[in-house]
Amino acid sequence: MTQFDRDVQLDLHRRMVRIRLFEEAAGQLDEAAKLPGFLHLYVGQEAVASGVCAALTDDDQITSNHRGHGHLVAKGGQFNQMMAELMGKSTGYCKGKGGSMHISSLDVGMLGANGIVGAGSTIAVGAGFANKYRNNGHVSATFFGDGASNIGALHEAANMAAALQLPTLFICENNEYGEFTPRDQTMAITDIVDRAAGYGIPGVIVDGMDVVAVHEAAVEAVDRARRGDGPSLIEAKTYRFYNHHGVQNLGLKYRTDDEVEQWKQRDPIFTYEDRLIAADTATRDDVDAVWEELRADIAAAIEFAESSPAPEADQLLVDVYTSTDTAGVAR
Amino acid sequence: MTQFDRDVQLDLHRRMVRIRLFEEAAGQLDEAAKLPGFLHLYVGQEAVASGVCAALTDDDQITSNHRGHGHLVAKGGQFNQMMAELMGKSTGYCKGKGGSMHISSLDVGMLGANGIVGAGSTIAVGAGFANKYRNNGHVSATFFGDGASNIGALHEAANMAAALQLPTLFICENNEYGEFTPRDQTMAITDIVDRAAGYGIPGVIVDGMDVVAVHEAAVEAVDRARRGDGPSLIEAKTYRFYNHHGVQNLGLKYRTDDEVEQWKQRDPIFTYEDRLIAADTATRDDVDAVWEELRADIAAAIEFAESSPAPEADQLLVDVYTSTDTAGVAR
Amino acid sequence: MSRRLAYVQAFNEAVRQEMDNDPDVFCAGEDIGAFGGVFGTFTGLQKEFGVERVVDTPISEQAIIGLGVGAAVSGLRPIVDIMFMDFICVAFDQIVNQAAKIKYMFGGAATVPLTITTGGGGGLSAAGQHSQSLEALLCHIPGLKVVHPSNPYDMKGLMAACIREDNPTVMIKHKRLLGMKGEVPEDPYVVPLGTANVVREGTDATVVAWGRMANEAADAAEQLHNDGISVEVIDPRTLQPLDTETITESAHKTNRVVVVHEAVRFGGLGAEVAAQVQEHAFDYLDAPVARVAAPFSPVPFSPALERHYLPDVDRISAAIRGALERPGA
Amino acid sequence: MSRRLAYVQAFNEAVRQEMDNDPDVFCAGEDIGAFGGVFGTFTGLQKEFGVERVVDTPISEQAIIGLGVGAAVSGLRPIVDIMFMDFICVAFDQIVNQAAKIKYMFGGAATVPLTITTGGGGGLSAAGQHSQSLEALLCHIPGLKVVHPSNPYDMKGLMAACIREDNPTVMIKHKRLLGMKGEVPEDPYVVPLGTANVVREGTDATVVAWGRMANEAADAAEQLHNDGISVEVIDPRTLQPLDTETITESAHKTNRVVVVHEAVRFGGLGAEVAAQVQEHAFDYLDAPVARVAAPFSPVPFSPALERHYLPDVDRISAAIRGALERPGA
Ligand SMILES: Cc1ncc(C[n+]2csc(CCOP(=O)(O)OP(=O)(O)O)c2C)c(N)n1
Ligand SMILES: Cc1ncc(C[n+]2csc(CCOP(=O)(O)OP(=O)(O)O)c2C)c(N)n1
Ligand SMILES: [Mg+2]
Ligand SMILES: [Mg+2]
Repeated sequence: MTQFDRDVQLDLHRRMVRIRLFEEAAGQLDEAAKLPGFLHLYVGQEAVASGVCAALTDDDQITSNHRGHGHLVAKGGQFNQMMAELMGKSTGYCKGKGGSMHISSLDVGMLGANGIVGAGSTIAVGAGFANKYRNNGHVSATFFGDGASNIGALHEAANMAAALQLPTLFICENNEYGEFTPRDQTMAITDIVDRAAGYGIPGVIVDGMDVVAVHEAAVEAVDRARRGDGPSLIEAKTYRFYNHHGVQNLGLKYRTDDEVEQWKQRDPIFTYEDRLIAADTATRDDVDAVWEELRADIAAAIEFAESSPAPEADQLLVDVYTSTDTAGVAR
Repeated sequence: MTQFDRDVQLDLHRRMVRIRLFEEAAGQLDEAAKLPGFLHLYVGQEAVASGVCAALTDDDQITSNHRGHGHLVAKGGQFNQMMAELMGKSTGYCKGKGGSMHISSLDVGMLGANGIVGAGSTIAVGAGFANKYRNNGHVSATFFGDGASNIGALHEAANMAAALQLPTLFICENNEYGEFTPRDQTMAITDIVDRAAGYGIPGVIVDGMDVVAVHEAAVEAVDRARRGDGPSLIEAKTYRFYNHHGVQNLGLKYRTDDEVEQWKQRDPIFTYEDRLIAADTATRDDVDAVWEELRADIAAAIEFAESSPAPEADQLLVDVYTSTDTAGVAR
Repeated sequence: MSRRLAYVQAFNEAVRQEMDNDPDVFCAGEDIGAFGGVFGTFTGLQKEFGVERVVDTPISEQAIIGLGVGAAVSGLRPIVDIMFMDFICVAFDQIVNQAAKIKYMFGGAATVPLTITTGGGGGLSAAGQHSQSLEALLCHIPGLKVVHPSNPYDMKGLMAACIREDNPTVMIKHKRLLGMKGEVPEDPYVVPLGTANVVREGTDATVVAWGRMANEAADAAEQLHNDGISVEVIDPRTLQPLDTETITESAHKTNRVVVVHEAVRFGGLGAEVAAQVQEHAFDYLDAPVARVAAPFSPVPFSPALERHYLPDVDRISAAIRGALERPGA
Repeated sequence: MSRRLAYVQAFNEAVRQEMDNDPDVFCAGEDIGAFGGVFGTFTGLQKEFGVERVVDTPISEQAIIGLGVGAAVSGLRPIVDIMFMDFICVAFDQIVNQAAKIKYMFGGAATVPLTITTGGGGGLSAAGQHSQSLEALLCHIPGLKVVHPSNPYDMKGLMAACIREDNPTVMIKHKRLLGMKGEVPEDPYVVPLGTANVVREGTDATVVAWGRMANEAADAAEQLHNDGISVEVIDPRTLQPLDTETITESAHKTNRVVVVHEAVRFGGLGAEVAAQVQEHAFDYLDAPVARVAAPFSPVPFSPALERHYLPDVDRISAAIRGALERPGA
């Protein structure tokens, strides 16, 4: 990890902590029945979004999936508007119309979580196309799960990006499950990266619990894309610590306590903090200060969201179409 | 080719000639404006359907694509009902309701040509599932083009077959073009077989102009599937001698005359006949007799089709649903 | 014998009994096996019938439907599950261009006894891609049959009918009704496809409503009853084929018709009902056929907005009162 | 200056002029580049604008629409082509759940100036999967706009409007109209979305018809004119948003309305028109709104059958006469 500046190393840490705190807070609010709708939390996978997004700028775009808060936080999303969106408030990123599954912020290049597995990938291809069309040097990246790799849209997106040599990264977060079904029941391969050769693009496996490893791979893929050498696939082996949605596993025996515990031993944040401290890059106090500062931000965000107004009824038909003049539009 | 009995060798020849004659006749009728609708001819690719279908029985199922006559002939389709179908007559396989793009005969296990690129593949997976479910030892096979390999349904079908270990063959007829666009503009790989590893299934490339090579590969894949060892992919490198639809290239310069000529040198039927004769498996007379006999069949089929009645208006709403009692069904 | 079962249990029981009866019936879908389906509709079935007959699939909706079509054409009776109705869009070609048309395109040679089950409807703050009511899209496709039960009794009988039906059917389970309890006979039975249920007889106006809205309409009728207004409530149960006869008869009797659905109004199935009623009961109608439906927007996430989005008892009552305001003939 | 151009050329000219005007406009689709599209609609554009702006894609309809959505959200103005309208089913999720909803779900932050072009309609013996008229499916989806020109003039103006429009639009080209010639101004112009065209004024009955059927309806009107029957023909041109006002006004005037479309009747857009007319013109109507449409079956291959399947001048005339048989008020 020495090849990265101290700033970068601390930035990676901070991104992960921001995600963890946001997700833990969201989880608690959910358990307190304060959040409407479904909630797919990112706890455990923080190293992936952080390692990748730290290699991108605000002008680079990402698309995400149902498990999208972590990607938005890592891309620079603000707690206030995110928390407000999860609560369905008018001050949220989507003015309460999208919620957890459609959270997005075009300002930081986050072109949306997505409720349809795999659908975000083709949109990232479109963003990549726009970058190439404008020759602006920007890249797009799409995050998807192991389960998503079996859906048609993902296949079409990867091939399209390869055929058109677009600056687009495919980031597979292989957490070994799609909802409640283990990967080995839904495909005959172990590594999603085995599909890269079929598109004629490079593919690498990285330890998704190691933010530095992810970042290294992302930097290389981003450089490649910016150079005009086309897309690539990064498969990050990772794990979600919470249930598919919500927090508890609800006593569902689709994975063993033991398996969960073993992965938790490899917590991407705590293990990274140990490394930072061992390398004298930061002290325990430095690290703790980050948590403390961000905890305050989260508390403020919850306060902001709770005190924000719900959208008024007159907002129902606003933003269906771009013109606010909906005259002539069917009701 | 010595490992196959003389009967098999002659059968392979006969299947190819049947296809060639049917397609040439259809092409002539089309040029004479006697066939309604679109017509995608199989001339040049005969070795693929013949080599594969000779490894199957009537109880094994195939699904096909828009270029489906060849597959049906190879599977045992009858000229009369086929020709009648192309003419939209009531005596056709589909009673005139399907035409060229939906030609099918469940009696010989041909579950349909298909107008939607790639869509037949998932249906073959369903047939494979039924075979495994009933443990009946039958296999299914799906034919698709290089272009089709880029569509989502194909990806889902291949992965599903692999995940469920179904007795299903994926036969890619790589003729280097999807309609009027060359393969290298639509994918970054040269060999579709590179995708097999991504599904965790075996894949082989065969010379699609060599019916024996195709048959060998098919026999192996069929054995494998019957043994319960799951699906496999065969990529046959082949070429269509006619235009994407109809016969003429219409002076369209999407491929050079030179390229077409070179492939024609490798005509799957004529080269095979030379080999049969050189190996003393057949004489020139034997071979000529096959053409002659089948030419008569084709002439009879055209006669049959032309003298057959068109469907009556009262057939319009028959067979939308299985019950002929359409009472209560919307009009 | 009849007991009180939840809607979700009625579905489950129909599947279990049909699987018991017919070894050709199997189920396939995402998370339906070991887990029992995200709505619990398939609970316990894999344990009872084995992994061969209750199959967990990859996340591949096109291949899931195709698996069903191919297996059905090969003689099995597949039940394939598309988790949320919104996801039928991912597999739309397989439903619309394959399942629905194969029989006809093959000149009748193929039979496609396929049941597609899916969870529809809003009211759970599930936002734009997990809340839609897309029945109108399916009902416009020749070759398909579409059912959408509003209560446990109909659920069991309609699901059994779908499984026994020789044509492709789509069974829409309403996500908000999963826990709804009602009397359900234990023995297998069938609610014939294409037969509407007159939920409540009345003389002043007819409400045609399906899915969860059939229950809202019944509540509205009850409310208006207290004000001396007699409302007939018809739940078509099967949306394709639609029981036009029962609806027309009722229109002839009451002379006023209101159609209610959760889907957006424009191009919804309510338009078809209105078009048919004005055609078949033109001389009987004292008021235009009114439609109560969602406005023309995606389903919003915020409960504050979704509340205004979905039709409810008050909007239904208001529409009935509106229809009654016009003088009779 | 005005010349006679074919429908296909009018399309081509609109694209060319808009590409000339705005470097953000590009085209992508199957075989549209070097080949110019299977219907010739994109002929010559790649030569003129280069491979960067007229892009041949893999056979990947989902990714084609997604390419358009992502590029549109990123500020370009994509024109993406889905060869046959039937194939929208393959990309239906991308159209319905992504393109149409992103703006709303993102709280308005995204703009999706995407034009989807596709070839619809029957009459070419192209059978069940290459002949459908699926406009009703699209018109039921909030967030989309849908146009379907019936002649070269409207084609050019509507196509230009779609390209300049900031919302996702679907431009349905009718395959049987490609060669139809008509007067088309050379300078760029726009036919505003949502404005119907009164093709012919009349007083006895109104026919609402679009696509190729608008022309059949005009022929029927001409035929009936010889018998002294005065028929008003309205071509909505834009199907979503529908110009309800023009249709309603006409219904108020003629008191009799017939809707015609190629799609199957059940659940077709004609149902919506009928539902709206009976609502907005209830007191004016002397006859039920009649619908002339395809019967409830897939499109048959055989010309002998397709002839009976598609509405034509005779069936339209008969429906108008039928509506006129009823005594006036
Ligand atoms: C097209 C589609 N099918 C099914 C679902 C339901 N669903 C939501 S998340 C999910 C599992 C996704 O698994 P994976 O891609 O591995 O992501 P993970 O949840 O593990 O992060 C499923 C099946 C969906 N949202 N969209
Ligand atoms: C989903 C879909 N997209 C596009 C088409 C139009 N189309 C018909 S055949 C074809 C080319 C297919 O190429 P390939 O799979 O290589 O088969 P080939 O024609 O070369 O045999 C295309 C694009 C279609 N029928 N279906
Ligand atoms: Mg996963
Ligand atoms: Mg090809």
